Amino acid sequence: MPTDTKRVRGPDVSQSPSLFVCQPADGVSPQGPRADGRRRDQVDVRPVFVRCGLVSQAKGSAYIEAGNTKLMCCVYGPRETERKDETDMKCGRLTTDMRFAPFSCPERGSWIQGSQEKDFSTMLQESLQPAVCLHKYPRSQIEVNMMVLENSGSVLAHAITCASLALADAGIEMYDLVLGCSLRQNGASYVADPTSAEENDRGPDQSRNQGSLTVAFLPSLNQISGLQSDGEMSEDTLTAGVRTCIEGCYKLYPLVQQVLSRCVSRAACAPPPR
Amino acid sequence: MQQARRAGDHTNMVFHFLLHGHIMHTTSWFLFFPGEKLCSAEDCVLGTGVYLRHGYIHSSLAGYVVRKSEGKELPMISVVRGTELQLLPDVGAIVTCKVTSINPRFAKVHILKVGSTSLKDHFKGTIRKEDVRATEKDKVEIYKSFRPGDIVLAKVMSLGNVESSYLLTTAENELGVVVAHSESGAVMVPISWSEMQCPLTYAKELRKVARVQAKHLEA
Amino acid sequence: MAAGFKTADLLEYYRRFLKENCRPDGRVLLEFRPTTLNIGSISTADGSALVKVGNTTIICGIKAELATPTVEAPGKGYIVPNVDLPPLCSSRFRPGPPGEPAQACSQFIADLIESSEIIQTDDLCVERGKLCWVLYCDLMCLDYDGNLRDACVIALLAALKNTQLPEAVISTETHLPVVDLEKRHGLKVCKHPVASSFCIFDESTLIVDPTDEEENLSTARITVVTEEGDRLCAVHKPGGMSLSGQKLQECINRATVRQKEIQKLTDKVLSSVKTS
Amino acid sequence: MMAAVEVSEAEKVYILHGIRDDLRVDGRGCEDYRHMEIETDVVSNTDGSAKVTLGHTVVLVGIKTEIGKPRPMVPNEGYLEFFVDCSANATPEFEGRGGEELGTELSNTLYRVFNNKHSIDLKRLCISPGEHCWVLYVDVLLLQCDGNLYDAMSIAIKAALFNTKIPKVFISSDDEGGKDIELSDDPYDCMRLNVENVPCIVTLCKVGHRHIVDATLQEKACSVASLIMSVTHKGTVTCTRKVGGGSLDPESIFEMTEAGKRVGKALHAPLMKLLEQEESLGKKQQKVGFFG
Amino acid sequence: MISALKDKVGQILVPGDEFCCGAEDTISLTAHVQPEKVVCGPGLMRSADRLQVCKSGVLRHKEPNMFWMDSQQKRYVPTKGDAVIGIVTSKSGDIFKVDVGGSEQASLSYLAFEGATKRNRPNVQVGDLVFAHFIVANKDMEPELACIDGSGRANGMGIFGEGGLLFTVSLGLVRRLLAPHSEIRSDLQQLVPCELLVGINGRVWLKSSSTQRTLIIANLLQCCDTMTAPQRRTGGRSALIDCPSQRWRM
Amino acid sequence: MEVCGISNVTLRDFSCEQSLLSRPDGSSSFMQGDTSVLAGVYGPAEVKVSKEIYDRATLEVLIQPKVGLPSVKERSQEQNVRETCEASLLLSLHPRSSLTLVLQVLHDDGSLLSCFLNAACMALMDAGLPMSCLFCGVTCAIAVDGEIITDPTAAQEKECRALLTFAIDSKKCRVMMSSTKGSFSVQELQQCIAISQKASEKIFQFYRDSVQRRYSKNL
Repeated sequence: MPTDTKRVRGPDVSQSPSLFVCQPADGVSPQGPRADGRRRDQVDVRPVFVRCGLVSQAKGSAYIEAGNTKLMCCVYGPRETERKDETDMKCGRLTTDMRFAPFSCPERGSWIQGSQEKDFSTMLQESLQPAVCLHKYPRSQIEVNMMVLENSGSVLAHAITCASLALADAGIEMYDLVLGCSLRQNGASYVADPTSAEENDRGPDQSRNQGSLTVAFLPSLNQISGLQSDGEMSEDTLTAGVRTCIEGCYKLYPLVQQVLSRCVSRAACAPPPR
Repeated sequence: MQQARRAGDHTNMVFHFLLHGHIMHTTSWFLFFPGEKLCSAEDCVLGTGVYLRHGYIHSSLAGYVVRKSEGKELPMISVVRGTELQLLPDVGAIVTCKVTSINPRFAKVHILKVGSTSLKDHFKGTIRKEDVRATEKDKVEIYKSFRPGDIVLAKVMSLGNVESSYLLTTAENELGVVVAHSESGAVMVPISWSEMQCPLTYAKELRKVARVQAKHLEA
Repeated sequence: MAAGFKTADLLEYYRRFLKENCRPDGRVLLEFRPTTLNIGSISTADGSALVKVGNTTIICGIKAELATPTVEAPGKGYIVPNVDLPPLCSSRFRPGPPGEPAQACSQFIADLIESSEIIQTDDLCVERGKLCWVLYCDLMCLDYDGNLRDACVIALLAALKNTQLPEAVISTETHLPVVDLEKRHGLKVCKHPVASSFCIFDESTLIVDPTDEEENLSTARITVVTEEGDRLCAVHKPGGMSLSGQKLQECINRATVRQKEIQKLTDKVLSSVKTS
Repeated sequence: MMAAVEVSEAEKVYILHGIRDDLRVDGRGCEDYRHMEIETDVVSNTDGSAKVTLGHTVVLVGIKTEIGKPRPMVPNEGYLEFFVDCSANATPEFEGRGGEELGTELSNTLYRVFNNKHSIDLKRLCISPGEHCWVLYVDVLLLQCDGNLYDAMSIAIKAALFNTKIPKVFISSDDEGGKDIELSDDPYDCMRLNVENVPCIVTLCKVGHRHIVDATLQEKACSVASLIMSVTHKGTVTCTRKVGGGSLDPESIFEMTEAGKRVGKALHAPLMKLLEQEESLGKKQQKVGFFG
Repeated sequence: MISALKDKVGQILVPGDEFCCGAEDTISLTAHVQPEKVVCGPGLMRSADRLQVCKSGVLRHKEPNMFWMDSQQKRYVPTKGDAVIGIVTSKSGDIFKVDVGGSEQASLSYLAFEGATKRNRPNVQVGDLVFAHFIVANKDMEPELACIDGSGRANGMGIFGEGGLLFTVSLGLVRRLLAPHSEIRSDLQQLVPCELLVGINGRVWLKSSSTQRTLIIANLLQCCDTMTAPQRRTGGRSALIDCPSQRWRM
Repeated sequence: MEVCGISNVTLRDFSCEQSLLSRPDGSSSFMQGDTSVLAGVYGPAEVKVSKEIYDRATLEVLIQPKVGLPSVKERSQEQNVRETCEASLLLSLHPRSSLTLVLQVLHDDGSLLSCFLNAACMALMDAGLPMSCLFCGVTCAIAVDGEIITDPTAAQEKECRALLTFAIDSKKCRVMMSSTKGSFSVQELQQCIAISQKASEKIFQFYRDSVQRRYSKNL
């Protein structure tokens, strides 16, 4: 790999101290209550803290905190698309850029965007695009920038919710809000809104029903705008999982509305004169 | 039955009342979120911040509902944010722009404001020679109309095509240069529709001057 | 003269305020924006801090890793500071590798760590010539409204003071490092440098803690870093309009006061984190 | 993002109406694949390779095996690396960044498809835990693009993995306690992979109110969204992903996953049969072609 | 101020050097009955009551009160009225784009040729050399060229360049070549007959009886900046004598 | 060797050549003792649309180290040199054009940043770019015993307690740029500035002599 000349460089090789830990940490037990006291096989999502409009420079912004997962999203634009083609004359573009801060995960990450971050960016884009009225923004692009400050599981799901709030805060016209929910299946049981420990738990080897699922959902239109799963799941489990995630999204909806209404009724957005 | 939500009232139970437009003529301000149904398409015509889906009008913004009825026609329903949010220059909009470069054929500008809304990101625009003024179009000289740095009021003619930028025109009395600096750096005073004067050196410079209107005095 | 005039001639707009010894955001010339500090909010980092100076927001996360010391300095560890200005923080920055502002600020922080000797790099050595700590200090801007440097220095200091290093030794049997993540100890932070940035308008007007807009309109920028005991550890002026000795003294005087304020703030927040 | 064709409104209506009546432009039913050809052992300097032709879509997969260091978190397993090259020859849209972006998107999906314990027995790829393991570099080259890249790619990967021969290795300890790795000289003395559990991808395109498999580019242009599913021979799903700019209602997602499972499951048996046939033929050919 | 300036004529000045219009000027009014209006040429700038040097070089003076800095510079900056050699780089609509070595390409209307009308367009191809003068040159505007003078005559301007050589020299040398009684030019004419076209933008086009001769003269001219007049003469003569055509044929 | 105290400032032997490169529009080589820097200036030339500024020229500074690629350290030096040049150049006289200054390190034996500044100033002058004033760079090292050494060598830099580099303008002799390393007292700072101002007089005289030499044939 070529050396990074645009950053202050440290030693060529350094290793995470967790590789040298004397005894490995206990795995997550697949039965019994979850480490944070939530229930299994229930749509028991973490309490969420959300704020809109924190970033002065952005057109719209949102910050979401679910357990220790912390995400910040800023929306810029619509601004003129740099390289235009014919479709841009009819329809705007939605670009997404999702990054993990180097200190956001247990292992220090690189500054350079990895393929995982690109993958998340693409999935975020695919989940948001169906909800944005892009035909209202010809010749221009709307930029969604997402920063993961701390990854404690279900990052993509919360990123979707966070981004749609930032878009709404920016006053970008949308067909609906987009809410995200994740689930981790482990054998016969599942956990909703998994933490990173639960996500990485690989469970007993023989289990054939083990995987992760993230759904992006448009609550008013009852449409799924994003679906992504990996691992191994039977088709029934998958279907049941999608239904559970939709339920999880509905649980989030009142809170999201509450945050948005607070943001709309802020001083800067006083009701229009009658 | 005033069960509707007011700003800051967050109960979710009133959803179903909102499906029918009949409670929205009250004087309260109702908050709506993107995707929420406002009313049937038979009850209202579409304004801004709304869209039509399967015969119903839905909100596309987080904002307040405004219904305007004029005469006997159906009222127009819109969802608006408190502050006017004009995000893009539309055809017909009056824009404030800054001239960035000129040549004998056109002037290039940056669009700074649409109506009274400042744009965070600048869009590029072009004022072609033939669109500078309405009369004697073939005698127009760009150099005698604009200079880089001038602040110009213009109207959006079209969105242009793939290669070009927004096409703008100043071919109206109210449009043209509103702020210009002289060679010595002072803000010049308009003295006619085609001339401005430096208050320091009294040198006159040629411009396509906008007729000063009360509402633009601020600009 | 409303918002319209502001778009037309921003500099003139500012001049009218400065003439009255105040600024468009209501501050007087040598007044800082409200500064708030939050320490230890990122649990995946070994030390972290979030600083807001007005709108400008910086988050600093410190991750400690193990490495071999250099041959030239076998008894020292590494401190690797990097500043990132992601596109998230302002529309001015595009995705991709860091641009000049971010790189220059990274170098400024790296120089500062060296100049002021905030941490004795000897303290980071686990075993001479074999094993030492690397402190990756990643500073990320979340909202860019000017005066990046002051905010970065506050965030860095607070995060370093918050850092808890796990216990590490080289095992006598396997000759491999052994780490106990449960047993941790803090870093010895010896100095407390604080940066104060200023802008000069039209050769003569000096303002402190400039916003993004003020930085862009000004003719020169200067950052003074002071420590306890009125010592200076950086006078950084990248160029721009020249500065008289008298103005420079004004900057130093203001910076000395600021150093005391920020040190007090950091200590207060740190002790509140410890007690809670 | 994906290579697209311009389809007029009239054509769209025609295609939509056809699909409504289970009749596609080329005469297929909604769940039928186009004609498919599979060839293995097509690239000489790889350890396994396959070429799949699906309608006009042509995909070439080459697998190289190399000895590497196991990942620190899983010291007793080898691993797979995917790289998808969107050749500009396949379609002009792949030129420049467009191809690069699609390439990363496709390879990222492949990582997800194989992100489970059963697709490939990664433990067999381990040579000595924590020190050496086999790394399988799966290189996918899109030669021609006429829709349904995912499905063609996954079948080609399965075929190439089937075809892959990993040399046998012997570990010997030298006097100082160090370890030496020796590769077997005999080209026939090699390890083969069990590809039984390797999934195939089925892409379901929602067109109008129905969904179709193996969509051509024209058909894809009429669709707002697709669902990608990778399905094993037992019918388990290892990866799903919604792609495209539109949304789907939950009920149609459930219909699509059901159809995907059915179609995907049915793909495996004929594929394995074909590969085994090809293998027995291939050996004869090889004897003729090389030194005999 | 004028006297202060005159004291410095022929001397080296550097940016930042200033001349103050102090009380001295009012006194000079009594001495001379003339309006004290200094005309600033290139390299000098007026700011408020001061005259400021902004380029390094030698201060020159022309009666009655014109001053400028004679500086050696390579990059050409278009000035109205300058006659330059340009290369046609593209045609777009009614204009040609011409590279003159400045920061921006100049435009040249197809009507700005002698005898050109909308029907009768001049025959100009991309890559052609053109000798033209600036009718618009201003920092705010795109520079504009014309191949006709005020009365519509070509006056030596237009497309040219069959079989000659185009090369670049310093702007200082060009000015010396174009000076009314240029020594270099007369030296050159004595040495060898040739066609010489000099653009003030530092481009020189040359044509002589043979390619060798053309090359020698071109090299000689390019070296002129660093040679004194006697060096130039002897150098030129020996080069032309040393390199007769036979030697090349051998 | 070097003497402290304001009365007498010692610099190493300086030498400079202008116009030594044929391709750039202006060039210089500058030597301070064994430290040597080569500078080339290009422009005013065509500017990339993305970097175009409507009312002034865009200046780019590129520093090439002796070996390897430029790193973050060079980027920070580039910023220092660029902003110093921007303050002395009259950039508004060449709007919408680009200026590029390339600085190549030939040998580093201390006081490199000041050598960059000096080489830059000579090259800008050589290119004939309009400037409001000249500037020069002076490096001061404060030794462990408090002695102030001007124009230190690399060895002296290594041993010193603090290292301060200033750019001084020729008009008012004030500080245009300041870059410091190490910690020092306010008094030491002021002493260093005073010494640098004193040294700048010498350097500006050296500049003038160099230009004189260059134009000797034209006098």
